[in-house]
Amino acid sequence: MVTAYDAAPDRLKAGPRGAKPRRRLSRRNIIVYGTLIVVSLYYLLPLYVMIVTSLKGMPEIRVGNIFAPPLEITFEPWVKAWAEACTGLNCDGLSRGFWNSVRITVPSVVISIAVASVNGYALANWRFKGADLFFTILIVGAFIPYQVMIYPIVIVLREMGVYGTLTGLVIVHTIFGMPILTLLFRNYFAGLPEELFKAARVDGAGFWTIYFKIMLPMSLPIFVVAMILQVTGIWNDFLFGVVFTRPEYYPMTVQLNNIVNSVQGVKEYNVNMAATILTGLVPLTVYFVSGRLFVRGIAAGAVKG
Amino acid sequence: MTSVSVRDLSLNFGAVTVLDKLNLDIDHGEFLVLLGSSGCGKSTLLNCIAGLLDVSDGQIFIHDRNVTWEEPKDRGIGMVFQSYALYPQMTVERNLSFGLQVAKVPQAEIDKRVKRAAEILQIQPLLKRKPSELSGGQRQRVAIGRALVRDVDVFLFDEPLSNLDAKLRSELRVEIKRLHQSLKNTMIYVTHDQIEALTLADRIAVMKSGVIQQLADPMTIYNAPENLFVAGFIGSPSMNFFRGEVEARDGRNFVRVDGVAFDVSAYPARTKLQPGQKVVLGVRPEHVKVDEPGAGDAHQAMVDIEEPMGADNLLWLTLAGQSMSVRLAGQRRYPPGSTVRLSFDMGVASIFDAASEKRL
Amino acid sequence: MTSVSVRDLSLNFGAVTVLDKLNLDIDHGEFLVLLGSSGCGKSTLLNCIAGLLDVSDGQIFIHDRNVTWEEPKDRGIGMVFQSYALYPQMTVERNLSFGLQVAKVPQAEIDKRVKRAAEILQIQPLLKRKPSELSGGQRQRVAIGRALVRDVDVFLFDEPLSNLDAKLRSELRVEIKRLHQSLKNTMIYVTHDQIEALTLADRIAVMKSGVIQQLADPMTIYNAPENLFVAGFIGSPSMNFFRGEVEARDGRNFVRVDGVAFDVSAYPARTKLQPGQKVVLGVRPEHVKVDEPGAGDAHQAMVDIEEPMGADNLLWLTLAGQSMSVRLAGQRRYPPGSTVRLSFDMGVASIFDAASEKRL
Amino acid sequence: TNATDLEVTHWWTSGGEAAAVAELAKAFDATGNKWVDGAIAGSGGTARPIMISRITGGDPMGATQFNHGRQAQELVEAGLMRDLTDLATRENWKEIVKPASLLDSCTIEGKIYCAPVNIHSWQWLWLSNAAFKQAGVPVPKNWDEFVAAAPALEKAGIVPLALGGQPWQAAGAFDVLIVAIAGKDVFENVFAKKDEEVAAGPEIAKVFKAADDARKMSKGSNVQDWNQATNLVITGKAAGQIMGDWAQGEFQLAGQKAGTDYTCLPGLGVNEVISTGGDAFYFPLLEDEEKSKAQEALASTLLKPETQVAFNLKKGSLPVRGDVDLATANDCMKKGLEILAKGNVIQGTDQLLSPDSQKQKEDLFSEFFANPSMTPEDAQKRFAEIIAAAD
Amino acid sequence: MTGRTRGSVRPNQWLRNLNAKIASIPMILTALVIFVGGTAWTVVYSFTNSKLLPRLAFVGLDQYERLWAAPRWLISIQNLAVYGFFSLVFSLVIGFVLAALMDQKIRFENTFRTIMLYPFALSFIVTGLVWQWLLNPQYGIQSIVRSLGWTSFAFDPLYNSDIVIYGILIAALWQGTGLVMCLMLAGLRGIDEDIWKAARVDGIPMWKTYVLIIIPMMRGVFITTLVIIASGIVKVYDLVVAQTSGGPGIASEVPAKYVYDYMFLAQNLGQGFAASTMMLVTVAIIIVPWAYLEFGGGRKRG
Ligand SMILES: Nc1ncnc2c1ncn2[C@@H]1O[C@H](COP(=O)(O)OP(=O)(O)OP(=O)(O)O)[C@@H](O)[C@H]1O
Ligand SMILES: Nc1ncnc2c1ncn2[C@@H]1O[C@H](COP(=O)(O)OP(=O)(O)OP(=O)(O)O)[C@@H](O)[C@H]1O
Ligand SMILES: [Mg+2]
Ligand SMILES: [Mg+2]
Repeated sequence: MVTAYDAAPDRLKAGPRGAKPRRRLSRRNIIVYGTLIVVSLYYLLPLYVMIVTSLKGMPEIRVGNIFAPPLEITFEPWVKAWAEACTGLNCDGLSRGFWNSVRITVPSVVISIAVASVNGYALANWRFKGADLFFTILIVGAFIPYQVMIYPIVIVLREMGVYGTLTGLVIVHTIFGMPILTLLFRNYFAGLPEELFKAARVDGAGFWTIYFKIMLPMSLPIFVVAMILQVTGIWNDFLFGVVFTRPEYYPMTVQLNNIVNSVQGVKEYNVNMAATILTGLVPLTVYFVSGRLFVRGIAAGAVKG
Repeated sequence: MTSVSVRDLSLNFGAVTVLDKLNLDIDHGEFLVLLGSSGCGKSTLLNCIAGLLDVSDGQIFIHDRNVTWEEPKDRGIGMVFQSYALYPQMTVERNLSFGLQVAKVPQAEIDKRVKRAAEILQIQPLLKRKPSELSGGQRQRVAIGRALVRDVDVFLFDEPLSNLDAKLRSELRVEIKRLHQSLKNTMIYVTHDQIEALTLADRIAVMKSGVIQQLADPMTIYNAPENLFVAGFIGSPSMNFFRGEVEARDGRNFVRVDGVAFDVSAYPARTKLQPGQKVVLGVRPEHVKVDEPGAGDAHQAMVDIEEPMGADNLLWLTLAGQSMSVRLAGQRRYPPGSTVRLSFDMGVASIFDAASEKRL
Repeated sequence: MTSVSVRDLSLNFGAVTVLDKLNLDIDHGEFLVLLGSSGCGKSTLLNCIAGLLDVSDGQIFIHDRNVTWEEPKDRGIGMVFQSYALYPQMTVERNLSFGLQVAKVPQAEIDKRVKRAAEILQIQPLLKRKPSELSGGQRQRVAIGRALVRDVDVFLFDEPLSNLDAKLRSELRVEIKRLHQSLKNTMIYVTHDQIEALTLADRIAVMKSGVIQQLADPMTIYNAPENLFVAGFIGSPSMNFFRGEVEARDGRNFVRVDGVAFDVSAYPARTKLQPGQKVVLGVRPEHVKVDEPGAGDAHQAMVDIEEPMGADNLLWLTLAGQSMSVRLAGQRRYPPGSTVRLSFDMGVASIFDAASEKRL
Repeated sequence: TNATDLEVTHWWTSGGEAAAVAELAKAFDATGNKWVDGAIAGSGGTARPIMISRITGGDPMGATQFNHGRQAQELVEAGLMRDLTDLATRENWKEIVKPASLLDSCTIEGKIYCAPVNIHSWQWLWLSNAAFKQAGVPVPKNWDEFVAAAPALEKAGIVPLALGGQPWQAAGAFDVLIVAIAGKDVFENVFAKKDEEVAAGPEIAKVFKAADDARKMSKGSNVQDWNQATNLVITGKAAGQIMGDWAQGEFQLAGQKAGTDYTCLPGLGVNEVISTGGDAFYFPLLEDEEKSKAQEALASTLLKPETQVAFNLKKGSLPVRGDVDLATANDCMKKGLEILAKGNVIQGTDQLLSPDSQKQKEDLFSEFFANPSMTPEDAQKRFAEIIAAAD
Repeated sequence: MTGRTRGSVRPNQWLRNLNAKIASIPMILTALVIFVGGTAWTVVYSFTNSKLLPRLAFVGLDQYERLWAAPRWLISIQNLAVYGFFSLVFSLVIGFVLAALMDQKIRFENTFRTIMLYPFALSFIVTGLVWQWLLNPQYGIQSIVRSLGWTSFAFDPLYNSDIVIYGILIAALWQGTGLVMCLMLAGLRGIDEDIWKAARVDGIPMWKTYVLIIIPMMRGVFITTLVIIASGIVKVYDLVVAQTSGGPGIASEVPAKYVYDYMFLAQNLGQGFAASTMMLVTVAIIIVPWAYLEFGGGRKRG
């Protein structure tokens, strides 16, 4: 095969070799990375203050420069926050509530997501009369301040006979997670090809089989998204954790609150900071681990409105 | 004996009526193609037969059993979708066996059927792969396999080949045809590709806005379209239409179009053409003869565009003030601007009443 | 005079080299089609020419100007995408005029160009609509319009018709052809549909894995494919291939395939065929004669499947242990099972070396 | 007998408080029962909905802390609380609880529903000796001297009066000012009798004048929490703070000594009167016999002299019975005890006003102290309205 | 039962999709019992003078009269309007801009994303405290800048009644924009690559492409984000408590805090319910018609 190149006039062959301009990208890069780094500083500044403070002793904190690095690094506050800080008579720090938090978070996250995903699935694929109405109510419900609902829910739980139990708390988390999660799942499932659903129906799969065997395996990203939202919300929840349960179930945030919120007495800021960071570690870990899936999941779920 | 029969089927989405009192009978072992442009209700009809949409009114019988309100899985149908609709997280094997497992078919039986389907469709080497690791053609084969293992008598295809490129399309078309010849079951096949319709169908139902325009075998549809819509819809490039008036002269009938008179005496009209009647004369591009010696009624025309297509050559010309196309076998070239003499074979032409658009 | 010329173009995505030292010259007013299977680098090449991808090495000239590092908008090109890429929330009119407004073209000029483009593409009635209110064909027309108003000399099309159905595809194909004839500008058109390639192109570049396999006019590509890949890629159904050995007998050359000997004496070989040479004989389905009286070298075969396609009839048969296809003009029917006599027209056949896969 | 678990909820969670609670628990456990601690930090706002939910939700705790006064009144009226009258009569609480108003606050329609445990007083002015030294003025002996010293302090770059941003601090400071400036009678007329004439009258106008001074002096405090404000005094950045006796703990923790490093002026050095607010325990009605018995045991334990001493020493508050000896109390605490002994006491506003009125008052004073454009006259008018509507 | 009769009778509408209906029971119950029932309950009791416990002692519109006479409530409403407006605008703008930057095929995307998202994981109680410090003129940013030599620099939003709500906004954005950014980024990733190419060939500048083409295409994402942000705004409480307790004075009060304070601190449930009823009515007036258009009203899937 003869290339046309050989036949081209010399002028072209010698033609100005376009220099590969590097500048084209670099100015843009300066803007992009510059902005991102400045913004990152804004995000990181409080974290810096928290970490620095958590490594100082109280006398140093009283001196007052919150930005100054610790003169003398001490891990005392961390130890104290985790294992020694007192809640009334119980002086075993956050560790006391840790397992309770796990005991609350795991079933609450699982059940709230399970319920919301099934709702979203039913709304997206098995639409029935009136479903839209309930969904609209649900979305409006997302705007109701939680506190207002405390008494009615106390009454409902009491009548159901689950007040003060873990079950009750799980129900509450499920209820309050429902609006946003259902929205997420509904949009996600609606974005999946409808033909898959039809194919499964022809194959004889029913409501639950389709959900478990077809939809669920395809929706892991959105489940991760929901999990991140719920883990963060439930893990950091304080109010429901104490209002709707009894002391043997009190989550870690009760300790956190106790450490941070003592009104009369000394505020140990270093312990506060350590406790906050410690408490945040679990959701943070979830973010780190599932960061990539997070973006992908929302992309699939939320893009269709 | 009818395999599938649809009686007075109506379907509306809210206020929109998509199907209105539609009737259709499909014989045992017949290959019926539903053909029509986008949005005419083909998929809707197929989904009704499959039980994926609740009908608003009417009945559906499969093997003389009224299945109007039965679940899809109980209707004895298999279905293949345009987008393959394979379960992405399952291997090909699982995709094939899923329905059977749901139906609690014994494992041995499942294996047997999967094996058979895989053999028929030649996808044995793919059984352990996931759909994402397959090419488009292979995916569609698996999708067909999924219908196959169900061991049902009625297959429903919803534009199974639309997502494939031309080459694959023609290959799979042959395979589906072969499959039908060997299985001899009933197939209802939705497409808007007329090549598929013509090559595959025993009978074609041409639909428009939810109404079946003509239901007949491919050659009848092709050669004797019942109305203007069917005539224009079938054939690529489209049939050339000339609107004109019937004129009787010297005992012969002509259709006069913009000053040009076409001799239509040879046309086998069902009812006698009335002079003065407004009609539409339709001639397929491949039924136009070019520069044929001895053709009596020849018309001069100039080539606008030439489209050589390898096996044949497509000419676009202007005649009687209208653009028309001509398809010539072979590779004889007519550069744009050259003049040709055209003659029409009235034996295979069509004439429609201009008002009712019905064949005359 | 070249309009677009590509010199030693290389492009890698990370470690993957998609294009490697590719050269291509396109003349003024030429319609060049880039044809190749999926993933061979067609879009990549087009994007490089458009300036949408930064080349790794090499130069691109448009009208003898080195534009390798210029912004797309400054290259004097217009581009049309497979997915239309219309701005969904803008009216058709805004879609057309948006780029010009941004470039601060005077309003009067904008109006003029939009009007002209709308006229050419016959989308005047659609100007006030949003893309979502258009059919696929109309959308693609608008997308072409968007390139048109830019008043550039080079148009780039990336599979503009792939998302359309067959009927629309053939209509728009004609329009693009017409557009080219009237505008006479350079067009580079990517497709993997060979019908489009054959009908539209002045020259076709057949690509495989980033390498141009053959660059020639459509008839040359169709009739004298340079290698096995090009031969198999062009034509639908595909060219029939028979792998065999050259045999000289009685002063005639034969290709012996599985016991059947094809007389290839009439083949216009470039280099003399050597007895014993392993070759591949290629015959297009439309170059096979069926039951033709007086054909010397005839072979018996049985019809497996028949695909009547309206204007012609496609037969699938088995010959020399191989499945092959035959395309017959007209409507003569051969039901499956019937036996036919085949003869090949060696004047338009192809023979390739089995090892190098090059045309002999 | 079997030890009965009794869950006790309270909001005493800081170091000193928890140590004090431990004393209660120890004493209770000694009775053969078991104290199950249910501490919730964050004062009433956080703890109260929890406690009320538990009680109304049908899963009550064994005992719960409230500020005695009117917070639990409705729970009592709803029949959810246990009547302690029998026990109180048996153990003669009427005699031993001093001042008597403490028990009055527990009494609803003649029945006693709570056991008071301590007295906290609000009426203290805490002064930084170092700050005055730096400004070159002597440490004031009373409020007027303090106000007079303000310009000098400001000149030295010292905030005269530290005041945290939380609303209850402003409202509390004002209550302290009423007693100090207008006297005990006016205080009682306004808060106990809800006399709006007095509230709108000239005496209170004087108090608002003083509050206006305080407002000016507190400009630049820029802290939220009360202990941050106390910290300003400790570090000498601010000269003084009006705060309850619990502030003492902060000075102690910072290693400061009363008299040398800091000075405390009860009743702002003007009217040496202190209020007798404090904490009390309420006992929800339980069905379980065993637990009911344990409740009685707890109530009785709370008022035992040993418990009172041990608890209040740790807590830094005053005992509810006059017959115990606090030899180890520090300087300021002793001042408080003396005043108590003299009977110069008033009831706290918690006891006198409904929480609703208290909250409105907080809103008013936090706005007043933060917003210099609000005139004392306007504020007084709104104050009078609140008093008029109070119940 | 033969097939003929089984299949030919139109089944009871209530029994069709039975499983879907059963599966939706939790949603239906939540919607009806909790959201509708709870709301109705709240509204009913807002006409009573319930104090510590809900009691059906009706007092007509007294609670509402008092509510609308309370300066604190009026300020709360104002603050919510200001905070809501800016929070919405800035969250969307910042979230979108960050997402757009992140979408430039940058390196370390995962790191940047995590940095922006981590505040979302931390509890309000302490992050409020940290921001309180940072914005404190004595030891926060102001003092740092002053110590660097710019002695007239003033930055004390939390202690200035006029701008305190913006100080709260700073922390709110710090907490919430990461999530918005993630949602937006996801939306951007869903945009057809060809649109970008078409815009480049048309010579449309980057920012114009975003504003005029991309954003209108991301309607769905914006709606999801809007619901999430807006529901957070209406409910904003913890952050204010942690940072300013509503101060200075009552300058940074918000409605949810009013509700909470009056319900639990003031023990005046009736007042709290009246306030929350007003909030709900406002929300409902805005949301219901929109939500029904968006999610109901016969639109096809999605
Ligand atoms: N769920 C629905 N709600 C409202 N209208 C619908 C719905 N599904 C389909 N339609 C309408 O019904 C008509 C028929 O749709 P259908 O899908 O059957 O067309 P089709 O012939 O299969 O077209 P295509 O070739 O594009 O698949 C269309 O006009 C479509 O807009
Ligand atoms: N951004 C990218 N990163 C890495 N590889 C890429 C990228 N874009 C394309 N490729 C690879 O480059 C090769 C050529 O891609 P290109 O899109 O040019 O193919 P094409 O010929 O246009 O195919 P099609 O007909 O499917 O459009 C493919 O193998 C593809 O996987
Ligand atoms: Mg369809
Ligand atoms: Mg491509």
